[in-house]
Amino acid sequence: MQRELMNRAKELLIDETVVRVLGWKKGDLGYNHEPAYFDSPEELEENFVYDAFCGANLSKYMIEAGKQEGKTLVFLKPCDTYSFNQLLKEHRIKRENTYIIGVGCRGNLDIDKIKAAGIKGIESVDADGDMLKVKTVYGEKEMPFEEALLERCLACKGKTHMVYDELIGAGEKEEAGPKGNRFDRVSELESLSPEERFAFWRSELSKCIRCNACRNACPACSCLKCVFDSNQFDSNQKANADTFEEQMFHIIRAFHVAGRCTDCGECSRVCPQGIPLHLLNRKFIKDINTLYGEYQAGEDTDSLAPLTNYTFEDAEPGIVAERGRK
Amino acid sequence: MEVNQVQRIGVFVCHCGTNIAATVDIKRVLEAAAKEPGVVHAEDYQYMCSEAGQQKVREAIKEKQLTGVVVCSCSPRMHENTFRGAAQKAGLNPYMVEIANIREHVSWIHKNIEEGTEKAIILTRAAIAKVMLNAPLQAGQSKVVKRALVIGGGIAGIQTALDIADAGYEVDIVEKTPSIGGRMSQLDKTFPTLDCSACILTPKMVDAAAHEKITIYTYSEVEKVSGFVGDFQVDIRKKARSVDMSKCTGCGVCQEKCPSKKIPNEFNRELDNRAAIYTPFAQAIPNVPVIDRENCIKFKTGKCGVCSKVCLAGAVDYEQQDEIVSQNYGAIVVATGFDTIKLDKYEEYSYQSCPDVITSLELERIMNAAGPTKGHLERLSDGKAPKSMVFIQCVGSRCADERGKSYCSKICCMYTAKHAMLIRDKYPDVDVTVFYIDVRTPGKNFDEFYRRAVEEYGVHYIKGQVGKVAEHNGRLLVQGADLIDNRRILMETDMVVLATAIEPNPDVRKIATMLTASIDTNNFLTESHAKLRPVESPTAGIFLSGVCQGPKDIPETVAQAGAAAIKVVGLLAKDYLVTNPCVAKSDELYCNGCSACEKVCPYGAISYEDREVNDHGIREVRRVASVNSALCQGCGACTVACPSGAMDLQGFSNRQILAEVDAICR
Amino acid sequence: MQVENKKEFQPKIVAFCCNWCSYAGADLAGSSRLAYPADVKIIRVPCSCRVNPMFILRAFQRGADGVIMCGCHPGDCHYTTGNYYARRRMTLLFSMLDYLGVEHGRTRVEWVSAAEGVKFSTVMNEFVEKIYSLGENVRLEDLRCKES
Amino acid sequence: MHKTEKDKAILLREMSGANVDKCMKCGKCSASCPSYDEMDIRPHQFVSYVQNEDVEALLESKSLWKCLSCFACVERCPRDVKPAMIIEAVRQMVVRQRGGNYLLPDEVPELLDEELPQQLLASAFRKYSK
Repeated sequence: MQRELMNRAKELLIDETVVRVLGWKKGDLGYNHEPAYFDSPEELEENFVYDAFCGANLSKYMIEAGKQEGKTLVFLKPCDTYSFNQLLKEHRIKRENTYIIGVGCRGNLDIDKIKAAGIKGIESVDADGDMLKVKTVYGEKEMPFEEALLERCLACKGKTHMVYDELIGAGEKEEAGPKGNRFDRVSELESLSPEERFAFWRSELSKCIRCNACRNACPACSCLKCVFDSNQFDSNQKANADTFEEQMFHIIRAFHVAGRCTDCGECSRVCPQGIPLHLLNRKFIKDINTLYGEYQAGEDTDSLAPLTNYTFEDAEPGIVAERGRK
Repeated sequence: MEVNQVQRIGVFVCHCGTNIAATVDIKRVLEAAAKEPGVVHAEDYQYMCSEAGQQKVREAIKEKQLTGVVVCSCSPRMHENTFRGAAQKAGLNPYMVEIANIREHVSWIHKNIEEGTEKAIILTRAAIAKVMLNAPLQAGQSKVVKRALVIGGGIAGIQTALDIADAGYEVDIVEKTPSIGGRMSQLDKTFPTLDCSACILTPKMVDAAAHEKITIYTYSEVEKVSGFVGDFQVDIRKKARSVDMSKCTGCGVCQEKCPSKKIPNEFNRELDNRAAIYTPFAQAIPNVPVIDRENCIKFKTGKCGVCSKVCLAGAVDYEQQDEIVSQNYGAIVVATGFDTIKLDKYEEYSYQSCPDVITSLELERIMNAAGPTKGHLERLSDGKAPKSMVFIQCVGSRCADERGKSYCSKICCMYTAKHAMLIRDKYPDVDVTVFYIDVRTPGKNFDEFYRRAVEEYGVHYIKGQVGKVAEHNGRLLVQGADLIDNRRILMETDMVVLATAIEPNPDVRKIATMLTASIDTNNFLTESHAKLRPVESPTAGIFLSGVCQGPKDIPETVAQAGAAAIKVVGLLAKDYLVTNPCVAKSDELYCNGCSACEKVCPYGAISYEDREVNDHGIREVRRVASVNSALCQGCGACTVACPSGAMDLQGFSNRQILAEVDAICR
Repeated sequence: MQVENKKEFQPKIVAFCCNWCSYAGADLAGSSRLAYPADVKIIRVPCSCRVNPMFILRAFQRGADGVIMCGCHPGDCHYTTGNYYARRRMTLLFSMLDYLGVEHGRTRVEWVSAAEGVKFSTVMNEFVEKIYSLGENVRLEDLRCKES
Repeated sequence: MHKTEKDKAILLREMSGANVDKCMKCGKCSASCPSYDEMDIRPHQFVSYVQNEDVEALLESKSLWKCLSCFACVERCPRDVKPAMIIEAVRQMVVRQRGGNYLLPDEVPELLDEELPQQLLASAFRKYSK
């Protein structure tokens, strides 16, 4: 499919439909591809890549790309289109400056899971049917594709693109649909005692080094200036000075994206400390779904988000205590 | 923390006689306040709100060049404006004043001096911390459009419009039906004087139509409202009448000749039929018919056109389109009136199944000379004159369940006495019985009126709600209990009249939403204050007239209509309104343009525009929010919806509230 | 540096009250002399929808032991819809704090009208009692900001 | 244990689940009652007797055994007071005070006949046993 995408991108550049291409370029290792702009067919030929390590959600880059002169071609996987749609809804992207190729996706891989399986010295990873063939300095190793999937792909939203101009490879070889219930881990945490929950989150969040990777990768966390960098709330902090500040950062971050988070999982994917940040967002999503009705951010561009909406009969905040009693 | 200028704060602690001083150690509060950074002056006084107290504030502002004032006294809801005024007189911006509430929130509830003093000090610190971040605010001005809109053309709307117009202001009436007149035009006689309703209403309708300051839009509805007090922009949909108002002479031939005559007549409560082209009643204003397009053969099949052929004036116009009139108004009066509730949930009264069980409003039409029976009292089932009639009170009123309404409909006791009296007067051989729970007759000459029905006209009043009404041998069987005699009542009668509960016109919810006027669970519009501001909606510039606010009879409605009119006149007499400066403000450098704030604004005060922004040297066009400070009421919903903190509320800014939090938790 | 603090636990409680209903209800509690503990300190906001989760977290960070927010009853908001938004925001925020292991008794929302002085006082008494039973807020307090 | 009239009135409120204070004395219950003429104390009076804590009179009333439990009063009451539930509660109280069951499950088989509706049995149990 990589070749097909590259050829189509070249065509669109040559016939001047678009002036640049937003895609993924090869990383220095076989598994750390990164988002990149391509201005010419030559650049595409040299560096463009599309495989199971193209996890990066390119939607957010379109905020800046959309401001440039001329159209930008962007490749979006099905789940990325939710983020894109959400940004459209929030008027952050100019649709008219965008040409979207919806790309098929079989699921993305989590290099940490491969490493955790005991495979060291990885040089390259190739999918072969249901198995992964991993070339390492110690020879070739194998592991099931399924076991190396990113957390987000376990909660796959399906193979449908919410927004696109054309589709390439969509619907092929895809194993759409979630594997199990994405809220299982949240429910498990909820069933713990408050002390256990506190211990869990303290140990997780204390790993935070406030590198802001989660914030920078998150398509919903796209403020021009984050409240934690500005003085609007007397809240500009460069580093966490105590156990609470990082909690405050993460609570507020999750709150600010509540009802807007598409559950794309970029936050957890990019966290260098491996903090399961998506569990904060999913908690909000789970609460929203149970209290205010099923809501999937990014599914459309005109519905009212749960936090900018209400009904007279909404649950009272006391429900938190009542639930706790059960 | 950025401090633009050195603040010089003065703290003034009020004893409020002994109200505060008895449980708060004033001296310690003064000492603690004086130690706070920024405080350059601290003094106390017996009664700070008195002229002498205010004088102290004014002098200190001038002598010590104060930039901010904290008054530790009673609730800001009490005297905030007093001290703002004092500050202003001394040349300080009135919004540089903060109040620490050490009476209602401290001295009156905490009897322990130690506790009280400590809390007073903390509240004082919080107020000082806040005022340090206060910014001078300027109240803005907004223009007043000298024109009023009245929604609803019943007696409430007509009276309001007449009163406003007589004061010299332009008024427009929007009426949904083809004629003004409302419910009152359907009534036969009115209590307690038994005047003929039409005789007193029609002259008012004519006055309104003839008034040079009044424009009447009938067969029209309010479609869209934007704007705010002083300048509402309203779109009015003039529905296509299919008759040219300027040509029609009102001769009525079209109605006579129209072949489609089997349409339930709304004006006669659907007790008889009307034609597809019709004027609702003889005295209608305007006296111009409308074509009911849903029932017109021409509109349904394309064939017919009789009305057009017989119209000598050539007024019938099948091509006429709805028209939108856009107009600006300084004030809007809601006078949407009422209807009776549906009785489908009251099976026990057999209203649905027996034609001789009718509502009181239907009886009004039956009694009226222009009604379905030409004014003859007769049974709708067989046209026979009744020998006996039963009236049942409180049908659907005072109900705790979902079948009816929780409130008393207020007018039924009186109109039932009226009906009973009129029937006994005109048809002395008809036996009239009224089943009541309570007879409620507060009002001038009201109880006397009811007593006359009993004493002079021989109407039987029985205390006890009726349990069941059923058809029985061509008559009606009424089962009840006389609670005073404690005996069963099982009587046959010819007609039963139900004093059906009234409810606000169902359209009012839609209108209230457009106007952002609040409405209660019964769909009555809420007044701004139940006692002191009974004709004002809490939404500025919206006024209430008639039953849309609560059940009331004609004299009360007319009185309220006049009251609403004078409030409107009071508003329109001003050229400019002073606006509240504690409104939201968006910082364009932080605004993402995401529209979250716009979605939660209840006043539509936030709009978006593409504007060139200079962000530290980077010039680019961005979509940014801007707040219309005349529309914004300062709730702050937008400030929390905004993730970046671009939206802030002046007078209650993020940093001010956080400063208070910090001061309290110090 | 740590000095054993033997002083009796005196909770810090922040109450956000909307100007139109709850603050007036608190005033009424005052003028009716309906006592509640002095630990409660009220911050006046125009509407419950003005209360930013940031304010609540900041209060905890600075050592508050409990935060309560009061507003007009649903349907009675002076600004028509403010408390509906506030209700959703607070429900989610409180749920999240609970999820993170903060005792849910430390946060509360109550609707108090301008006529409900008795309710205001009752609610505050109850809330303070609850905070006493929970004790000092050790989980969320920012030790750095504590006075020695 | 000796109960005062007041205790009994409170007990009746509890047993019946009826909120007698909601009554606005409209008499629609009595007006709807098919057994009205047979009763010495009428359905609407049951409500005020409980309010007035005059339970003794209710316990002795023959109305208890005339009420058909047809629930017309409950159905039609505009204030949701549930008079029939009060009558039922008084019946319960009488039965409990007498201490004995009027109908024991063991006696039922003998009484059964094919025509007998199930509902009647249930109703009889409700009326005549603890």
